[in-house]
Amino acid sequence: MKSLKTACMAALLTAVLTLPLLGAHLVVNGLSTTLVVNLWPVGIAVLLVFVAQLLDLKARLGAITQALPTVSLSSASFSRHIRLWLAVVLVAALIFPFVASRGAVDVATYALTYVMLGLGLNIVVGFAGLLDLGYVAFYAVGAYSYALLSQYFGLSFWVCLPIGGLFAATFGILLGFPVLRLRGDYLAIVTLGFGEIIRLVLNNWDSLTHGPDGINGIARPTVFGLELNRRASPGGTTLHEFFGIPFDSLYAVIALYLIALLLVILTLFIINRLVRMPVGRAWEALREDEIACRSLGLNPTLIKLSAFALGACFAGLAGAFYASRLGTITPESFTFIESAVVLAIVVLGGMGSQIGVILAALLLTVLPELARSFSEYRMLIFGLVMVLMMIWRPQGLMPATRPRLELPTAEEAHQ
Amino acid sequence: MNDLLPVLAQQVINGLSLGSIYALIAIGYTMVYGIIGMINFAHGEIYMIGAYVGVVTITALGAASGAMPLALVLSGALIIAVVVTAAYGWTVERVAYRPLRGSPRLVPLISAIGMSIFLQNYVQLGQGARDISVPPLLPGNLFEIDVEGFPVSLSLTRALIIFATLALMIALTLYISRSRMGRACRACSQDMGMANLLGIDTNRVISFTFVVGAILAAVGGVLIGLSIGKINPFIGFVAGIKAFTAAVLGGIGSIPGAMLGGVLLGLTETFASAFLPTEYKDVVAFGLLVLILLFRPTGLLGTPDVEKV
Amino acid sequence: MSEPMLSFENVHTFYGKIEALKGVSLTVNRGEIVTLIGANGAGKTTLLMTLCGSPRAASGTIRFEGEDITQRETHLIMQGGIAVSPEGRRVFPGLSVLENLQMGGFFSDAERIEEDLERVFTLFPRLRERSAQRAGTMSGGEQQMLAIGRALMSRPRLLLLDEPSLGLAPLIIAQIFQIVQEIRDEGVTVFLVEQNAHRALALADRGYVIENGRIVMSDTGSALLANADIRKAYLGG
Amino acid sequence: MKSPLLTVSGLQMRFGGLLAVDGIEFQVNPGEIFAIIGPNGAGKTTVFNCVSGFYRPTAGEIRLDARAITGQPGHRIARAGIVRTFQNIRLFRTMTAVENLLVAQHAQLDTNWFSGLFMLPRFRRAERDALERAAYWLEKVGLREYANREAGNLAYGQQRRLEIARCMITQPRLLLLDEPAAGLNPQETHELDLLIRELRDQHDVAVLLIEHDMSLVMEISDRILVMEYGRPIGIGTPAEVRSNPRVIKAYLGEE
Amino acid sequence: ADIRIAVAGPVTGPVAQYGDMQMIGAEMAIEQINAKGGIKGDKLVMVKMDDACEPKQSPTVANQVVNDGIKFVVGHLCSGATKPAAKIYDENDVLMVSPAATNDAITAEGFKMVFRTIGKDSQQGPAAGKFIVSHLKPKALAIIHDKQSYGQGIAEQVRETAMAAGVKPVMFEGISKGDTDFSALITKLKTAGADVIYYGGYHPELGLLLRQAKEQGLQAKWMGPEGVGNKDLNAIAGDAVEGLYVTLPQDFTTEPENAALVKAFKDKGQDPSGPFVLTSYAAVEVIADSIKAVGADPVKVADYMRKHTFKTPIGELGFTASGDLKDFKFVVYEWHKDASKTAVK
Ligand SMILES: Nc1ncnc2c1ncn2[C@@H]1O[C@H](COP(=O)(O)OP(=O)(O)OP(=O)(O)O)[C@@H](O)[C@H]1O
Ligand SMILES: Nc1ncnc2c1ncn2[C@@H]1O[C@H](COP(=O)(O)OP(=O)(O)OP(=O)(O)O)[C@@H](O)[C@H]1O
Ligand SMILES: CC(C)C[C@H](N)C(=O)O
Ligand SMILES: [Mg+2]
Ligand SMILES: [Mg+2]
Repeated sequence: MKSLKTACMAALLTAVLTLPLLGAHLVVNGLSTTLVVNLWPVGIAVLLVFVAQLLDLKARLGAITQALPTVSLSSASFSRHIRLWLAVVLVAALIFPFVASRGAVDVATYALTYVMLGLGLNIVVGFAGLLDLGYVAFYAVGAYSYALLSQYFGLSFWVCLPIGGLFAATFGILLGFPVLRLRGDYLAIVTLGFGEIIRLVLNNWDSLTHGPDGINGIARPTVFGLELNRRASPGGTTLHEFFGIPFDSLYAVIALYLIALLLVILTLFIINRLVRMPVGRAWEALREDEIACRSLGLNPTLIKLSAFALGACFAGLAGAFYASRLGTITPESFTFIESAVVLAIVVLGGMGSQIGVILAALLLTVLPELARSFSEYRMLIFGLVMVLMMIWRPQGLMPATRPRLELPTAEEAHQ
Repeated sequence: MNDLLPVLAQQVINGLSLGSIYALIAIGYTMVYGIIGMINFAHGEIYMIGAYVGVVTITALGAASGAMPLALVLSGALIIAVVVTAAYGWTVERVAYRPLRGSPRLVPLISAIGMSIFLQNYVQLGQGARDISVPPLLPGNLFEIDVEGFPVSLSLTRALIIFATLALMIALTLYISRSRMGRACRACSQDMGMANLLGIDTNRVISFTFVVGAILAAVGGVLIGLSIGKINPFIGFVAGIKAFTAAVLGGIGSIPGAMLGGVLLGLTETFASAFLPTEYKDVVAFGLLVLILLFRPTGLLGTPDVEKV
Repeated sequence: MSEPMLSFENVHTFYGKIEALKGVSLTVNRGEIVTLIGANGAGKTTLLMTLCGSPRAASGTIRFEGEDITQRETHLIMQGGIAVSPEGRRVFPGLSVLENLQMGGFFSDAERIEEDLERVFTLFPRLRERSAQRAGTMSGGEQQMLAIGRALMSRPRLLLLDEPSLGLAPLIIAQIFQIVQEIRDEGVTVFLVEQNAHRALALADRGYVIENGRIVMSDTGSALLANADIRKAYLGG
Repeated sequence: MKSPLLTVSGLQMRFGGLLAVDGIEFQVNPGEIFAIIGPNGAGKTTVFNCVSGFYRPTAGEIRLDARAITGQPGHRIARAGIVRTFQNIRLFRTMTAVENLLVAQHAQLDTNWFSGLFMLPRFRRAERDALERAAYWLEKVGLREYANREAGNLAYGQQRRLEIARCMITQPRLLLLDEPAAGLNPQETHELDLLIRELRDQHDVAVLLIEHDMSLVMEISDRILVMEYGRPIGIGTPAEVRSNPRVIKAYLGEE
Repeated sequence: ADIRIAVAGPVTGPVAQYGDMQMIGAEMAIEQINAKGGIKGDKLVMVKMDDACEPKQSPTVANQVVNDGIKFVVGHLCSGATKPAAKIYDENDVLMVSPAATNDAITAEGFKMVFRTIGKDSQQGPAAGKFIVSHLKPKALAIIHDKQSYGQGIAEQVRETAMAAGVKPVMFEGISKGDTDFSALITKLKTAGADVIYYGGYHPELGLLLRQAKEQGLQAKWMGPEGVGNKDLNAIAGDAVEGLYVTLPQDFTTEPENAALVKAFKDKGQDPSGPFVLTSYAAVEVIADSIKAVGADPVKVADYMRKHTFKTPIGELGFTASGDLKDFKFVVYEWHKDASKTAVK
């Protein structure tokens, strides 16, 4: 009868926890604040917990998930067919915008931005093991550099995209240089502080950034020089005029999706090469043991800096893209919670695993969008999912398998 | 020059009361970090819950009897808030972190962020997303001195904040340094597994840490409800980040450090508002953090961690 | 001399999927020095730590003083009169030497701590010299002394030593083995894991040889020392 | 006589009130195996830390050939040709053995990002050579068949050897070994003995060794420095040291 | 077919009260129109959208409106949130009528599809500025704002008016939205000897400012724009609100011809006196009337709106080419601790 006792205790605890917050509702009623008592939710919560504890639901669920066949994407057969899979996914991704609804394409574009951010942060956190809680700062730098350059100098998206990445990388180096010698969590808090500083400066430097209102009317990317707007800018031509078709803002949505896809592919290509290069190995080694690295002649600061700057660079690219997609950016778009979500993507994906990061990014961005209709419970569920996922798969969706350079074993070598 | 003195005095009072709240919350971060090496991002939410439970109880007590003496209402609110919030602290650890013991370092961090989002929205579900106002229950000042035409004042609520913080801090420091539980905390913060091998019940120590952190945060929450008079489900987030900053500033893991960091942060913000455009106060605060860490990589009172090779 | 204090019955232990102990059975009698020898990775440390409950045995029974402690929580096991000087020393790096020793006597009262401190300081004068130094900055050997000292602080009835001679200077090693003998003479049972098989077997009443997670041989210390196979495999011919 | 490879003179290291190393002088000649022994806490590891750039000595000078390297950061010193192992093994535990050896070659590899991103021939060649060198060294330390195993899963003695191989692949001129035989059984210690000699004889490296296992030290060393309380109490050949009464009293004990 | 109207404003967040006003106003209009048979048989359907009053969220909301194929929007409320959304609507031929956003810039870009049923800050600001100069006669005027388009915009208008009248503010400073501890700023105001303080922004911050000012014994007269005139201000600041001056749209609930409408609100237990209830009602009405005339094509509706006038509870409305009202009046009120207000002559 131990379980009955624990179930009672758990139920009692639940009552204590929920009574003041779910059972009594504060209502500001004009001048006075009053309480409206509603014990239903408390009762339900208590009952649920009681039953769950009594039946030891957690253990049962655990048993069920244990029993589920785990689809291991990293299995040998998968990696053998990886090229085939990649091709299939790519083709699907290319067809997608032409068959899906406008809303779906929009969400997909949004998700791709997070894929990019996740892949970028994965370099810093997953590969190099540097906990960066201010990643969003570089995203902001990229976004604002495009917004400002286009606003003040009329530079086009394609010119600003690399500049945005470069600016962000420069910021990464400037920040990284002094702080990368900090250990573990101190680095985390400094980057967090730096992220906040960037946001606050953007918020307060009205004369340049328009303060909390942010920058409006940021130009969209052009497609081979053609604008995607309804009305051409002075001297420009729009896509629909060029082809002599009626304007439909759907073209812009599709074009943006394709650009995002392109950027993601580029990112994947670069990162995939990098992890196979000496610098990729050095990142991992550094994550494992900095002291050993130094003893072997690797310069930790430089190596960390390269990871930091590269991660920042991708955030900058993503930022520039984000600004051009939405047309509006405000400092509030770059709060800590963004960094947290991107970090969650990396960890949930399985640190250092790229397919994992992509899956996690899609999961964490598309799911909340799909759940918009439960808007009240949306974020509640989001938070809960984050916790449960961590408990369910602490090693992430797809634990990292960095491509390993294999040495044929002796027998193989002799063949 | 004469005019400056009363202004400074007033600003110091302002800064101290602001910093005290940071300090109260910072303790929770510092203790948890010290022991399980994890940034408990949900701690700010614990503080927010403390504030809500406080306001709910105040309203309930006030509504039930109408004429209950204020002191009784307040102490009742404080006690209930402390109990319920402590229960939250305990439960959060039990549910969201304990199953992750032994996982890679970032895993509990994400779980904590998830918990923070969850709690924020859970309170929103129960209490709505809107501001809840608390009428000024303790109006009036502890003192108001007129210094050459400039009134320097300390309101009752702010006085309460400062004194409560001081008292709790002293009590906690004594407890940690004198009690067996305190010693167990020190052992756990160094090497949890080894502490376990010495016969120390590490799970109890961890729970204790979360409960103590929650208690202090609850006190902070109730006091903030009284003094600021406006709460919403999001107050925990900003306060949490600030308090965490304070904890790091003072040297994370160190309880006096959290106190020092909190007060320092409060004073910095206040003086930055006073002598620069107000809007830049947070920039100055975070700037200070970065600066201090550059020169003292483990915070003001943190012990530099040597790794002997 | 023959009342079993500790017994393992068919104990299996896993690290994830790796089976590190594959059905180990052994006994340690009250007042004995028992040593466990074996190659690197044979499972010596695992065996010792399984007794402490971390990692926990997957199956089998471990009894200590007649009670089944297989599923008991680590801290409860350790409170029952067992102390360990673990592999890798695991001194509390940020605490001073003195504080480390005090932690060893966590459940003692102030008076007893004073007594025990005095005893440890007499055994290891270097620790007295350095009582205020942070343990993490001590040299490897000094930390080893501290780890052993800390284990002694709780006045255990069963003392577990995992390679106590690792990293110690020859003089100190001799001294450590001397101390082990003295402790036994005070009535403490000692379970000793050693790489330094020569000395360990010379000292031990009985010895077990572990290979690949299995006990492959057991005998008195002197008999093992004389065994040709053992000499060849563990004593360098 | 050849000019010394490493010259340490007047070395002093102070930690607060503690003089951990004081007045240490020695030279290591090319091709020599030089050992430092002494009681626990004598300051041996601290000497290593100073030589390998992990500590900045409070006084004294360290020269490699004729060039002063005192106080330079560790990675510079490593590139200059002094590499070390650690008293507690420090491998990259989740990387495979062969990758451990590739990381160690970082300084010799083509780290140009451009050639890497586009897989230029130069890059491929550098990588192939690196793999070959890794294979060579794995063979050498008897770990060829464990090449693709995670280093953390290797047995202790194997880890020790891998750590040595990882040092050797950087083509050092001076190898610093901190208690390489600790935790090895006599059989493994014997294999280690052979390996160290081989390195010295075939790979042109001088060895500076800390060890408490006297059977190893006495057999392998050309010269020995004995320290106590941070100060030198004797230096000489194994025979000289073994009969030095101060050394016997402080360290060896009567046999 | 049903005609969907998105009503976009803050449903959550610190100024959700304004969203309530908008929602009840729009809802009432839609109900009443549907009760009368809808628009030629087509019912109006209200789709609630939440932008939390944040410029960060409104573009997402606007895109969703476009993606969902909704053609008419009543909203957004806060100027900062309205600005980026307006651009998206205009680009995609969605008609937007804001019942509350007052910042001038919203209609300044020559949009075709953007309208509002409220005045502009260039009317409200100078009204406040003149009132300050002529009635409050400050010795030291301080102006605080929340740095958002609305708050800062109107604060600047007030400053200009005051400067033109020869009153130079001793302080003009921004605070951050969401801040809670203003004690340092209050001390600063005390030091500057401010006796009249204008706050440009929304009520949550002003409430705290008032409360903390009282705590520190700061003696000054406060004034703010229509974004602060709200009962919730009293709930935060308590007695400290007494004597605050606010500019608000003229209160039409007291007009005799609105009596039936006011009663309809009261019957539902709703309060029609909030500044944006009737403007929202009017916004729906204007859209509905135009659809009735030219059909549910938003471009034609916009065209029609520019050319005609509409009878609404807030008077006879006509729109300029830019989409603004031809005529709108702000009135100065004094706010009291029981949340009532009295007009100041
Ligand atoms: N934490 C762990 N996770 C996975 N495998 C482990 C772990 N610890 C030990 N092992 C494996 O279990 C086996 C037994 O290890 P154990 O440490 O008990 O050996 P040992 O006899 O103490 O060796 P040594 O002499 O090196 O200390 C080895 O194969 C080792 O690789
Ligand atoms: N960072 C430090 N801070 C303070 N004291 C230190 C530090 N590093 C070493 N020491 C002290 O300096 C002395 C020498 O230490 P070192 O590690 O060099 O000894 P060792 O000769 O290598 O000993 P062992 O043989 O036990 O490894 C020791 O007493 C140690 O406590
Ligand atoms: C809801 C409001 C108070 C709107 C305010 N007039 C603004 O433009 O932002
Ligand atoms: Mg072992
Ligand atoms: Mg040493």
